[in-house]
Amino acid sequence: MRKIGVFVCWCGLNISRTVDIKKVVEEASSHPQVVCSTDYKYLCSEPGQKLIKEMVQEKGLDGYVVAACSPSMHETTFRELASRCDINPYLCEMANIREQCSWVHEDREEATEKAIKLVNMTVEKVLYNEPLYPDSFPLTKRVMVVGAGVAGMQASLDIADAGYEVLLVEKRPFIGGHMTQLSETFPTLDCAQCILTPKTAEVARHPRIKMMPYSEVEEVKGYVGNFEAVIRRKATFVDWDKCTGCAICIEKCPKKIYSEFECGLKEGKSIDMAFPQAVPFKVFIDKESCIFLNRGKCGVCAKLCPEEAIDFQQQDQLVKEKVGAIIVATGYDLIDKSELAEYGYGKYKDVVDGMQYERINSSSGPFLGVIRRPSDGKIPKEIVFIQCAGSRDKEKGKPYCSKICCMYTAKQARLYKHKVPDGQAYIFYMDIRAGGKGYEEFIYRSVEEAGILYLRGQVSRVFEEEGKLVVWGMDTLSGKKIEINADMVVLASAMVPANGVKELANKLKISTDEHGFIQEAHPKLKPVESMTRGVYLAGCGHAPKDIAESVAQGSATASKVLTLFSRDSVMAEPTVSIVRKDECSGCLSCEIVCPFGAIEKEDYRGKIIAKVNSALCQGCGSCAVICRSGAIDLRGYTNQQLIAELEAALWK
Amino acid sequence: MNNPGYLQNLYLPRLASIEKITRETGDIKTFRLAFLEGDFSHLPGQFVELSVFGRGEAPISISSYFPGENSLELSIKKMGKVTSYVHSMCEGNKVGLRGPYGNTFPVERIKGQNLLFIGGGIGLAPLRSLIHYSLLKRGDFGKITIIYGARTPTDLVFKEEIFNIWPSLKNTEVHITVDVATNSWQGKVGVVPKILKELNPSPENTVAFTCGPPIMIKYTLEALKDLNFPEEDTITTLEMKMKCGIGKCGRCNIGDRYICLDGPVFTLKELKTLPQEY
Amino acid sequence: MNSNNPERTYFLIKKSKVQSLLNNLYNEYKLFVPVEEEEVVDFRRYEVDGNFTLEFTNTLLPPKGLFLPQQETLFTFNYERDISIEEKIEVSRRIIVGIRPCDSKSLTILDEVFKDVNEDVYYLQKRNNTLLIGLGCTNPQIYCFCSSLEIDPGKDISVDIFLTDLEDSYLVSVNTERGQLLIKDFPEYFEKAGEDEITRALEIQSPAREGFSVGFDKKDTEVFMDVEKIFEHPVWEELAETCLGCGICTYLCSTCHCFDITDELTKNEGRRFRCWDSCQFFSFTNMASGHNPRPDRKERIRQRFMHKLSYFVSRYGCIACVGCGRCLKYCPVDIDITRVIGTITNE
Amino acid sequence: MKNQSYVELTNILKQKIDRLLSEKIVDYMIVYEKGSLWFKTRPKMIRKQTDMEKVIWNRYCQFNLSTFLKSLSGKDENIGIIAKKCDLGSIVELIKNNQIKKENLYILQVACDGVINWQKLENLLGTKVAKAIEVEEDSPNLVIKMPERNIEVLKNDCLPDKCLICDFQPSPYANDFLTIVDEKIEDIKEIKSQPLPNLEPLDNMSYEERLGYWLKHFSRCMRCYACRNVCPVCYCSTCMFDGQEGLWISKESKTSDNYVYHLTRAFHVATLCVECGECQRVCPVNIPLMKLNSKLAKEISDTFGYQAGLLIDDLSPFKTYCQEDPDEFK
Amino acid sequence: MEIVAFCCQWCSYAGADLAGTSRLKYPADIRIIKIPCSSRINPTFILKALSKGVDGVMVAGCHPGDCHYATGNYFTRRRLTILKRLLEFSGINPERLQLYWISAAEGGKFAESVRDMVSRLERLQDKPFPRNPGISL
Ligand SMILES: Cc1cc2nc3c(=O)[nH]c(=O)nc-3n(C[C@H](O)[C@H](O)[C@H](O)COP(=O)(O)OP(=O)(O)OC[C@H]3O[C@@H](n4cnc5c(N)ncnc54)[C@H](O)[C@@H]3O)c2cc1C
Ligand SMILES: Cc1cc2nc3c(=O)[nH]c(=O)nc-3n(C[C@H](O)[C@H](O)[C@H](O)COP(=O)(O)OP(=O)(O)OC[C@H]3O[C@@H](n4cnc5c(N)ncnc54)[C@H](O)[C@@H]3O)c2cc1C
Ligand code: SF4
Ligand code: SF4
Ligand code: SF4
Ligand code: SF4
Ligand code: SF4
Ligand code: SF4
Repeated sequence: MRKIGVFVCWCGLNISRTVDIKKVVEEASSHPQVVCSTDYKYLCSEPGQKLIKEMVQEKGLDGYVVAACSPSMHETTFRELASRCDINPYLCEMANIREQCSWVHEDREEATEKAIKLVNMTVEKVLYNEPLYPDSFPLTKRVMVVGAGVAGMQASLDIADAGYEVLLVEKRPFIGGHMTQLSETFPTLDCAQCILTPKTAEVARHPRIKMMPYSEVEEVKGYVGNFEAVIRRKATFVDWDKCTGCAICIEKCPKKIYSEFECGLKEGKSIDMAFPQAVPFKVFIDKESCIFLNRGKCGVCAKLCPEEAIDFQQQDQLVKEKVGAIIVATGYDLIDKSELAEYGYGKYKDVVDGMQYERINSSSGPFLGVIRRPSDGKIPKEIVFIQCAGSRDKEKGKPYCSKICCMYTAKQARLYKHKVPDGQAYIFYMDIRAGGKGYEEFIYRSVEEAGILYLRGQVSRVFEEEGKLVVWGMDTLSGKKIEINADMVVLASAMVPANGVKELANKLKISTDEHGFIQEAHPKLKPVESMTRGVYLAGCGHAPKDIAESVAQGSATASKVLTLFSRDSVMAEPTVSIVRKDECSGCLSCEIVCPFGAIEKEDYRGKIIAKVNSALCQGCGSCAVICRSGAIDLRGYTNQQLIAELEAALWK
Repeated sequence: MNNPGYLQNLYLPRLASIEKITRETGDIKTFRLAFLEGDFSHLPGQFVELSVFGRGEAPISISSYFPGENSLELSIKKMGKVTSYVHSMCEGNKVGLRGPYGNTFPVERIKGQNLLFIGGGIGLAPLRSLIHYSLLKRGDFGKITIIYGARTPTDLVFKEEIFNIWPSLKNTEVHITVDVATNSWQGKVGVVPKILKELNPSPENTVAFTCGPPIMIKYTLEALKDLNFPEEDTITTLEMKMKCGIGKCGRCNIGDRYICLDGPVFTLKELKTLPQEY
Repeated sequence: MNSNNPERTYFLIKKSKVQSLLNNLYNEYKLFVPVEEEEVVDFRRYEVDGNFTLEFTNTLLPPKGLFLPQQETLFTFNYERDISIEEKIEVSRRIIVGIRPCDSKSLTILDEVFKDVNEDVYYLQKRNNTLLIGLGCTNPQIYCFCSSLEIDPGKDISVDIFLTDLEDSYLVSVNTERGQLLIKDFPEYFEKAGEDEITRALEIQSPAREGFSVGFDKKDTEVFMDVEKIFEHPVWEELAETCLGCGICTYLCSTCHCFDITDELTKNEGRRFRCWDSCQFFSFTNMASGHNPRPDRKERIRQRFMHKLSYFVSRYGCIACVGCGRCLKYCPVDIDITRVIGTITNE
Repeated sequence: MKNQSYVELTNILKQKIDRLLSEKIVDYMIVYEKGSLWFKTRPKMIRKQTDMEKVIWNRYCQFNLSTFLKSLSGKDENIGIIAKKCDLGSIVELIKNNQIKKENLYILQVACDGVINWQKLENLLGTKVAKAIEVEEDSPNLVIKMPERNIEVLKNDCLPDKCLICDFQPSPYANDFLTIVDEKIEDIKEIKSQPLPNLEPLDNMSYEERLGYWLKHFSRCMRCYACRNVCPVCYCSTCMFDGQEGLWISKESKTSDNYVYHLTRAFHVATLCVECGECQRVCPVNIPLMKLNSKLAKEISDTFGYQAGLLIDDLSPFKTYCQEDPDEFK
Repeated sequence: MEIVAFCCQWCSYAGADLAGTSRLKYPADIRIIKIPCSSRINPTFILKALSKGVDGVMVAGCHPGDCHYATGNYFTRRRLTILKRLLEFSGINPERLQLYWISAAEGGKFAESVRDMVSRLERLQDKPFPRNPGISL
């Protein structure tokens, strides 16, 4: 078999403080197949890598073990180094003696003993590692962007501008996402519509962007470079080729409904356009409420439409599209009312969430930009903003910070003060998080603003008394109980992932974190990649963020996609399963358990046996375990390798 | 009754160290081994059981003949556990050896005759010990003809000897052929049996020795028959899976013969009496 | 492996004294006695006052395992600085009590193999150090056919001491000097046997020589020497259809002796051991190149019978079968050597 | 069943097979043939009608012939097979696992009221069994006619466990059900009041006793692998223990490795094992393998409500999952 | 004490890393083997480990529903549920095999699980599989 090198890293004091490096080096060298065993202060550093390279050449190593930090930190580093040393990168393995040894154990002797074991195990594994070579597949240079918020639009524009076709799938009938609902935006306080409209317009007229509003992803098959998506184009019951957006129908439609866009502050109609600047500039019928669709009567719109665009027969359409990459930019929703009951939200009309307030504040909103309270349209003179409504609250299962609330609350309070100069705004906060260019200054200005009172503390209850909303809180700085009689309460509600993202994630075979936000492949190094190759993520679907960040991430995914598209084929990870044909009995159990449909049938010497499509295989190894005979094995984690590792773990 | 140690333990290998490694082809290396202590003598055709401690043993033909030295050469093709491991070893490393085992080429009987060697691939290894032997005792033999072939030029073994040393010797002919030529290949192209037929050697006072892959042997034997080589002068070596090498473990038998004891060298005549199970 | 002593002597030992004798022997010897466990009788190490039985027909596993254990470490080695090897050879003095005539015959057959040309120290050392106390069969089991191989179930001169069951005592026939010495060491257990006991023993033994349900005429096996003819016989094809390739027949066979040699290594310490192998297994002859001269059940089952009835005979002059009936009894698909011989000779 | 019934059934069987072969409905038939001793039978493949006289059906046909189907995947031959009720389960499993196509199979189910395990019979009678001339059934007894006298034994004492719980009914997957109306199956059923061998004795042991129990048994195993080779649902073309020799367990039969082998074997047949009992029958060293098999079958049925060999469309619970599965883990 | 842990690389291995970066202390008896998914654990690995006399085998995977490969841990859950019963039946205390669901974010849970495993094993009355149960014959 092979000549193995062992390199033990001190990681400065991180490892050497608890692990007796010298002993580990010595023990490793007693392995008959370890022909070189040595240590260095920082192996990942330039000189460290040089040392490894020299040893490889001097001793003619076939593979090596780096005993250092977690492979998730530096496996790539050392595998790339291996390539540069003319060793197949898969003949390099790491023994994790930092995160799983020196950092978690205190007793020097114990830690040293464990480190020795871990090195032994890894050496034994490497003995059975096989050189692996990535496979390559053709690539469709077309991308699907799911979610046409500002993040999705930015990604689309960047990619389309670079010359590739983009399919922009949006579940709502208009593009722009939540930003379309905002009034002015921090930190510059420019009007959201003003900065957004040029973008939506650009998207709409871009020759390489195929907009698919009011559509949802039904199914995704395939793999990086070769996805096949089925998209459901939901019926709008309006022929959009004919509709001119004249809105006559809307006016006459007798059915009033809840307007999602206006967050219920204003009624919508069964046939409607979300807002007057919507792109596409078309109306659609709400299937649930339309009288005609439900009872077969009415049809006023159809009668009135000058273009005869109404088409009650319209059906959902399923379209198949081939794309090479997918960007998930599904954005956010705000936490559900029911979770904020202690603030009286949902119970009292004048307790509103941040988005409702944005609408109230918006000059195109229900009160045309005058701050009025929803219950009676009065201008609130005392207004309480409550930050962290739902966020950073373990009990609600949202222990995370929604990140933008400090900023938008400050923005909203300031806008309030601009519009109601004699009003008093109170802001309850836990602490202020204003990381971002110009953010601290922005907050500072609102704190300085007369009439905005920042109260550090939490609100325990909000209830109505004599037409006022009584807010009970606690000032944690002074330790005093506070009671405010307010006209209106604004909750900076927690951001949660958009509804339906979990299902979408399942279809795309990507994972979501415990809160339902889409999981990135690596929190630091691969923040815009998902776990599935060829699927990227941007915007608030990944985590709460503001517009600037969403846009930046949109552009980042675009750059990833463009990198992918810069080659004519995709390389696949070689750690996939493989069938030893002679040993396969053709029971096809593996086909049933493979979550990626990676097992195909193959005729081998007159017998049907299993075959792995290495482009689809993600290397989970389920098949290797259901297969009783071990005919299918997972490269990189073969039975042989794992057993070698296991046995070494049990050496006395 | 209690008599420990009165018998010699034939399962214990003697230690030897790797003196020199020559890479022959992509998967064949020749190892020159020297015993750490004790003498060693053998005759052409015999093999040893090579031990790599912890990985096992493999029977390997001795491919050299260095009388009086306690060293030998083994040419090993990388196949499985043991052979792969040996391939990763370096000069100075230690291995174990048992043997020599097996019968030998009939060196006495063939005195005074012409020798025709027909080898294919690694099959030249066992023949080489006899070639060494006959060249050392050059006076004992008549003309020596060596026909050797491999799949491609890079698969040829003992390149120095077959191209430079042997052809330069008196009354010694070397014909080299490959199945598939490369651009730079100047020599013969064609499978060994075909070249043999073209050369049309006379069976007169000649003994033919052949060794190589089964398919080559099959057609070579046919060709030799066509050339009227008598069965008793057509000599080959057999390969069977083997463990003990000393006729106990029971797996290398073909009919009532053990390859490790009665072989690996057989004349075609003897082969004919055995069941076709090899 | 007995120094021959032509003059046989006879003693008697009371059945009731046997345990006490065993307890005494225990101090000087490793004793192996038949023990019944889970309806199976096998030779086991005897401990003082331990269980044993002499009322059985045949042990499940043949006693070959006491000389060629199913697994046996040959030597250990260590890579620490330089390679060092330490051989492991069993040298203790041993006695096997209750070995049947067929099984003791199998040992003389195995001796041929392990003495031939190269002497196998592991086997022979144990063989030389082991005294055999045989036990005659009065009631052969239905699968027995030792008589077909000219083995006498009532008499065995190849063991050192031979016992014949006389209801409340055993007739002790001493065949060898080693046997004599043993008797001399423990005079208190043995009394001289009288003529009538010796004749009685003869009477008891005689019915044992009949009463066989299966068997063949030894002469019939001679056809197997015509390898060319038998080799392509259709019977192999037929047997291969049902044979499971399990190797029970070879593992349980008293004369099958094929083994494998394997190394085991943990870091820098290891050992080489041998363990039983079977010609019925695919891997037995499968070579590194992937070529297997006996790739199918047909070739393998043929090998088993041909080896016993033909190849072994031409090499060592005797059939490698002692008629113990184990293969017959335990073959899951009732493949029966006596029938195979019958099928071939009856044409 | 009376001796006469067996004779009649054998005749019906022969006629049927004759037709199947002559009309080329099957290329060959897997049947029972007489064994070397009167209480033994052996499996046999017949291709020619001239071999017909070898076909036999009697109370000693305990083999599960479906074992011989497992190596047939990929061969395009039509095969006929004689199957008892219990053998049908394993045929179903082979079909489910793509080892054989239903279309290529002709299943002749024969009426069966229990087969005799000759080891049990032999243990009851000792070696005398050889001398028997004939065996007749006199429900609930078997009458063994010896030269001098007759011996009676309770038939149930000679039956393998599986027969004690068998319902003898025709299986929906059999092509034919061959029977003669002789004794009513109901009557026979009543006799089988004996409770099943239970696993309780083990349940009452401590872990150490239990481990000791098994290790004692496993220490006898000589790894002949007959239990695996005979098992109809051990259909892997190369068993994992053979594939990469020495990888999973040493070639040496160490008790610890035997433990790994046996538990793995049991786990591998779990969800497939139809409790035909063949593995235990063939084990030369009497290891109670069925205890392991039955235990797993029971656990799987309790946990997932699944029984092997029952329905061709059922998916093995190990090949599927349910989000609401019991989760005893943290 | 000796515990072998199989950790899936996405969740529990990362969880173990997090325990490390958070400098949480736990007993050193544990040896982690990284596998891609808990569904890569062949029950025979576990049997093999136990038969060599380890005190316990810990298997850690993503929480049900959160498998990186979508469904892997559901299969594992089924297999190991049954395997535990088999172990119990064959005389090995099923406590010796534990399965934990640990996400990449749960460094604390990882450390806690190791402690839990160790303390469970310490409480056991019975011994692990004997180191040298000998060979047959
Ligand atoms: C009250 C409030 C005030 C804010 N004020 C500011 C501010 O002043 N300044 C600032 O920088 N940021 C502000 N933000 C943050 C800002 O709204 C976000 O950063 C930004 O909108 C994120 O854009 P996005 O594209 O990621 O998500 P979104 O805008 O949510 O867009 C996602 C799009 O994807 C669609 N979608 C979702 N699921 C699917 C699916 N399954 N299939 C197809 N389409 C789908 C949605 O319909 C939506 O159109 C504010 C946020 C709130 C709540
Ligand atoms: C008499 C004789 C001479 C040989 N001479 C040479 C030679 O000069 N050069 C060379 O490269 N090869 C030679 N071989 C073949 C060589 O023995 C096998 O290639 C080698 O045993 C493979 O061992 P392995 O451990 O690498 O393979 P594995 O597949 O791991 O085999 C395991 C074991 O099986 C046995 N085995 C497997 N294949 C064979 C085989 N073909 N022959 C015998 N035993 C086998 C060995 O004991 C081996 O250690 C010879 C074989 C024989 C019988
Ligand atoms: S599970 Fe194994 S044997 Fe079955 S089809 Fe898949 S690879 Fe082949
Ligand atoms: S490793 Fe996982 S993804 Fe790959 S083929 Fe097997 S089951 Fe499918
Ligand atoms: S015991 Fe029977 S089935 Fe098993 S290998 Fe021997 S002959 Fe074949
Ligand atoms: S279980 Fe018994 S009775 Fe039932 S069919 Fe099988 S053999 Fe016959
Ligand atoms: S049949 Fe019995 S002895 Fe043979 S492997 Fe199975 S359990 Fe072991
Ligand atoms: S494991 Fe045993 S009982 Fe179960 S199907 Fe196989 S042979 Fe029959």
